[in-house]
Amino acid sequence: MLEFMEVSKFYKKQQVAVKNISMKIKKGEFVFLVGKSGAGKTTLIKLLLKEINPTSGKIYYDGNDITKLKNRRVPELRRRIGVVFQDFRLLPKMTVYENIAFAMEIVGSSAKNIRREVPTVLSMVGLSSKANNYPDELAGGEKQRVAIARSVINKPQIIIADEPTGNLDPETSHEIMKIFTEINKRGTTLIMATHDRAIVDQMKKRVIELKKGSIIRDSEGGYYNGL
Amino acid sequence: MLEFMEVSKFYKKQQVAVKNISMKIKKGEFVFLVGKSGAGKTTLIKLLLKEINPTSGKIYYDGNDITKLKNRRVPELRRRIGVVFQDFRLLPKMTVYENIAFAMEIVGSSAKNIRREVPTVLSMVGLSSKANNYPDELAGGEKQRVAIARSVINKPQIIIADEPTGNLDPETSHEIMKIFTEINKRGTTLIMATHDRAIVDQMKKRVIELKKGSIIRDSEGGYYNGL
Amino acid sequence: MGFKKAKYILKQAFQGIWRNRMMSVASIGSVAAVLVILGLILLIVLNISNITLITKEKFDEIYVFLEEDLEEEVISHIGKEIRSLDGVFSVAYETKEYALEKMKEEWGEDADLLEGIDNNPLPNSYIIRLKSVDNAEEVIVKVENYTGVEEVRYYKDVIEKLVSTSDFMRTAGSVIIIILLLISIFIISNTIKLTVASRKTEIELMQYVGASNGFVRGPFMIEGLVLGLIGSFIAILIVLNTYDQAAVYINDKFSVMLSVYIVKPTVIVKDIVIIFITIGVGIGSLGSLVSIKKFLSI
Amino acid sequence: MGFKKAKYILKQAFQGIWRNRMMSVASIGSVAAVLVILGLILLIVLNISNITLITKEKFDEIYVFLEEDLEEEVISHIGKEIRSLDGVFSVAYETKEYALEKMKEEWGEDADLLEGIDNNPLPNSYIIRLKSVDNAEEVIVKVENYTGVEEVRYYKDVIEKLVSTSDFMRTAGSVIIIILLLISIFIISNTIKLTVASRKTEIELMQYVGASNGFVRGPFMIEGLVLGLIGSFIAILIVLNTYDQAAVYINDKFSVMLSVYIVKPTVIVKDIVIIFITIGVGIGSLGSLVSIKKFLSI
Ligand SMILES: Nc1ncnc2c1ncn2[C@@H]1O[C@H](COP(=O)(O)OP(=O)(O)OP(=O)(O)O)[C@@H](O)[C@H]1O
Ligand SMILES: Nc1ncnc2c1ncn2[C@@H]1O[C@H](COP(=O)(O)OP(=O)(O)OP(=O)(O)O)[C@@H](O)[C@H]1O
Ligand SMILES: [Mg+2]
Ligand SMILES: [Mg+2]
Repeated sequence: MLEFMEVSKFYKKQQVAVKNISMKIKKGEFVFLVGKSGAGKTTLIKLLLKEINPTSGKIYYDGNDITKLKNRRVPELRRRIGVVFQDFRLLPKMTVYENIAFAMEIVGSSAKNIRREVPTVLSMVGLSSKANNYPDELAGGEKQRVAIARSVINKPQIIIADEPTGNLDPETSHEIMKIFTEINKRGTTLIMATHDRAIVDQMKKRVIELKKGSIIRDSEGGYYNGL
Repeated sequence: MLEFMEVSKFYKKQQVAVKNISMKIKKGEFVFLVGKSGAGKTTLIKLLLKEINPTSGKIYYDGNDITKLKNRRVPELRRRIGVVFQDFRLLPKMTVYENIAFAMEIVGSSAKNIRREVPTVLSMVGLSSKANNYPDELAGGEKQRVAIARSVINKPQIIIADEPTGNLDPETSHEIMKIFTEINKRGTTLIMATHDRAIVDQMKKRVIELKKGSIIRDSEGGYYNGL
Repeated sequence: MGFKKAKYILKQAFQGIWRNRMMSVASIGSVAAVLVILGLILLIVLNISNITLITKEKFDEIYVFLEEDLEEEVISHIGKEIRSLDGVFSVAYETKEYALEKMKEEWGEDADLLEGIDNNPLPNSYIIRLKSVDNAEEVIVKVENYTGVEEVRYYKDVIEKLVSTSDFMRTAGSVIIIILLLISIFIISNTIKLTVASRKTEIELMQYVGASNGFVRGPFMIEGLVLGLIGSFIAILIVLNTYDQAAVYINDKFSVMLSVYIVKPTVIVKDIVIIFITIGVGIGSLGSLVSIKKFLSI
Repeated sequence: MGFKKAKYILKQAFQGIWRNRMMSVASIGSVAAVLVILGLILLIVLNISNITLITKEKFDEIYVFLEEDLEEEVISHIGKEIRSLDGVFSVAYETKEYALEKMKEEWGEDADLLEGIDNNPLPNSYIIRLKSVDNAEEVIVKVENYTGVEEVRYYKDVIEKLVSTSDFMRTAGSVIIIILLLISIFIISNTIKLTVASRKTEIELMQYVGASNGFVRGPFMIEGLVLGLIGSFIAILIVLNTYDQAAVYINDKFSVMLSVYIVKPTVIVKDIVIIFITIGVGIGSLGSLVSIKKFLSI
């Protein structure tokens, strides 16, 4: 359902972010993106969301080249993908509840659905008591869980999680991974960029490793550090 | 040099952040703060920087109660402490170089010193090539390393690092820990809030564990998970 | 656009205003302030034009001096002729005796001079008021040719002076109002731009999560509209109230001396309301839309 | 404050302006726009006052009519007496012959009426100009009592009307200018407030890292000052240029008709520059300081 074809992205000053990436991800897969800081994981995700456009190459999503997608159709694309951003990207002027409700509002969910779903997903990530807090009033790990809750609320076809456990203790990380695994089992494709060796090694899923913008490994049931 | 005496902090709506914390940290110590997400680690750090004031209790820094510190003396306090904030807090309109230079400018360093020190510390965290990038143009781990570089640049008496490896791959984390250990050996007190079990377990330093705002463990040479 | 989306956009707009209270108050204040200036100047220009106009009208009479010893019939015939002319608004007859009386009155203390005159040297005359000064030339030429008309006098100098003054006032006034209008629009859209720019991050975040342009733009447009509306409303209240009181005060204290009354507040209410609301709402919502466009990267 | 800190603050200020270009341009634009309005209105008020003043002066003469057949000596004695009075600006002597000539001239076509008069009924007279209208009463009372003075005439009505008109103009003008000034200050400080508010996060971040209040405030104050300065500079250029051209145009086209010239541009340059710079710089820097205070949590 997702295919990168010789995708490269250079920033000004000739900075290489990703170089000549080709990969296919099938529906329902669970893929870890690993690699050192600055290897290009977030860049790949931004390309997929059309937050940036590749310098060259094509990216197919469900058969359509999203690099050719018209600007006004971009929101549609984004709404079909649930994303946990590395920097959370919560709306600072909205409460936890409103942040998640917002994600439902933009896809046109009914008020009734919103009132039912938001509390459910909040309790799933253990934040029921923080529903009325603003992002500024949350601990780092709590913000991260709000972002996770928001990414799953619309039951998207793909969930992309960029370092979703960077601010979480091992125990909470484990809880979150259980949620992701559950969702993945129901057919949702999951792409997760992470530095958490314990999680990757334990899950034994497909691992794509980047180095300086290129794929240097793509192993099914792989570990964080090659093998 | 640092003492918390029965410090509590409640946010509005009766939310307990930390409760009845008493602890002493001596000059030159290396202390890990651990605990689940929302346990109160960042709150402790904010209290120490007088970003927030405790609901009750006293905090002594070098013998002075900082809860009684006059507002206009707060900057002095902060300049004596190097901090890696959990959310980095880089100035978005300044480049990497300028962000670090700024920290030196506010303590009154000479232009000559700034020109010498900034590149040194940037190469130490492996970001020489990103000196002229703006924070928006950095990978998550790169931002974190800028924050780390900024925290050490003024050779403060205390360095407080809130989750400084949350966005770093194990290898880079290891590098950073080496830097911190080195700095600590030269007499700088180090307080680090972290979820990184591998690091805590390997360093065998003092570990203070928080749970729901209270200290539930304070063990010298401890591990992430009790023992 | 469905009802649900409309409801959402309205909700968001009002939340946006509330969440950015400080900004909202500052924008509303600036919008109101600019419109107050515009309004005050508008009223001043209006009144100056009005005063000039009234003064002009006072002088705007054509004197038709008749030959001496005309038959009553001829005199009234001339009157009828004049009355039937195009552009004539009214015609009044003035006997030579009445004219002398008036002259004596006008001269006041200098009237002694007239005492020495035995024969009233003044003629009988018709006094014509025109519908418009533009008709003067035409009427004069015709009337001059009537038999029995000795001379036609028209205070051409004064009238021309007054006409040119009033033309000047009208031109200058319009120029000033147009300049002010443009500046007001500029300031208001600048204010809205500043208000929107301060929320750049918010706008970007919304887009990252997949909010369509309409979803982002809608609330901002309504916000701008509401800010503009409130601002113009405040301006309307201030301007009309100030003018009301100023009108009473000025008419009270100065009208006798200026021998002219200022334009009645009730006359201008509708125009002020329409102008202010149009500018406030128009610039508020359009300004938002244009400003936000910059941040709509997609 | 050391030289290093001053240098740093200046550098930061200019970087701040550059980094927030869009904002800076918007603020400068608004400051300039507001001052342009203020300036234009100021000039208009100034000119209207001026015209009223000039007109008033034209009428502001006291006529002292002398008795008939006075000795030359007595006449010149009276002249000296008058000259020596407090508040008298100038005195001119006018013979009865000259007065009649003048009268004939003024009456123009009506002068026929005067033909019938054989004896010149007009008196010799002194025409007094006062330093100020306030002295009129006093001077008149004194002069009336001189032997040889038949009558003292003063166009009290006209003068009073003109004085009250000019008082009114001055009052109204001052009120309008003060209102405009306040509104300008309000808008400019609002603009600066919006500019500062949009950088709340930046200010907080600086404080978190330990920047002292001076370090945060300094650059912002200078920024506000510079924005205000540039804004007022632009406004000065626009206003003076516009006025220069308008002056030429109006004097060209209308002065003959209005029989009054508008105030020379050179006369007002200094005042405009001082007023604008004061407001721009003052509100710019103070506005920044006040606005930023809200965000200086420590
Ligand atoms: N807007 C930009 N302009 C210039 N360079 C950029 C920009 N965004 C990213 N980069 C660079 O591209 C490279 C890849 O960044 P990316 O964010 O993809 O890394 P990453 O793998 O996500 O790293 P991390 O694990 O630290 O988040 C980095 O070196 C980064 O500095
Ligand atoms: N401004 C605030 N208003 C209300 N509650 C707050 C505020 N700031 C923090 N809290 C709450 O206080 C508790 C402690 O937060 P803190 O940031 O100290 O946690 P933490 O230990 O740093 O967690 P993490 O590991 O996730 O960063 C959390 O439950 C948080 O929601
Ligand atoms: Mg990344
Ligand atoms: Mg924390």
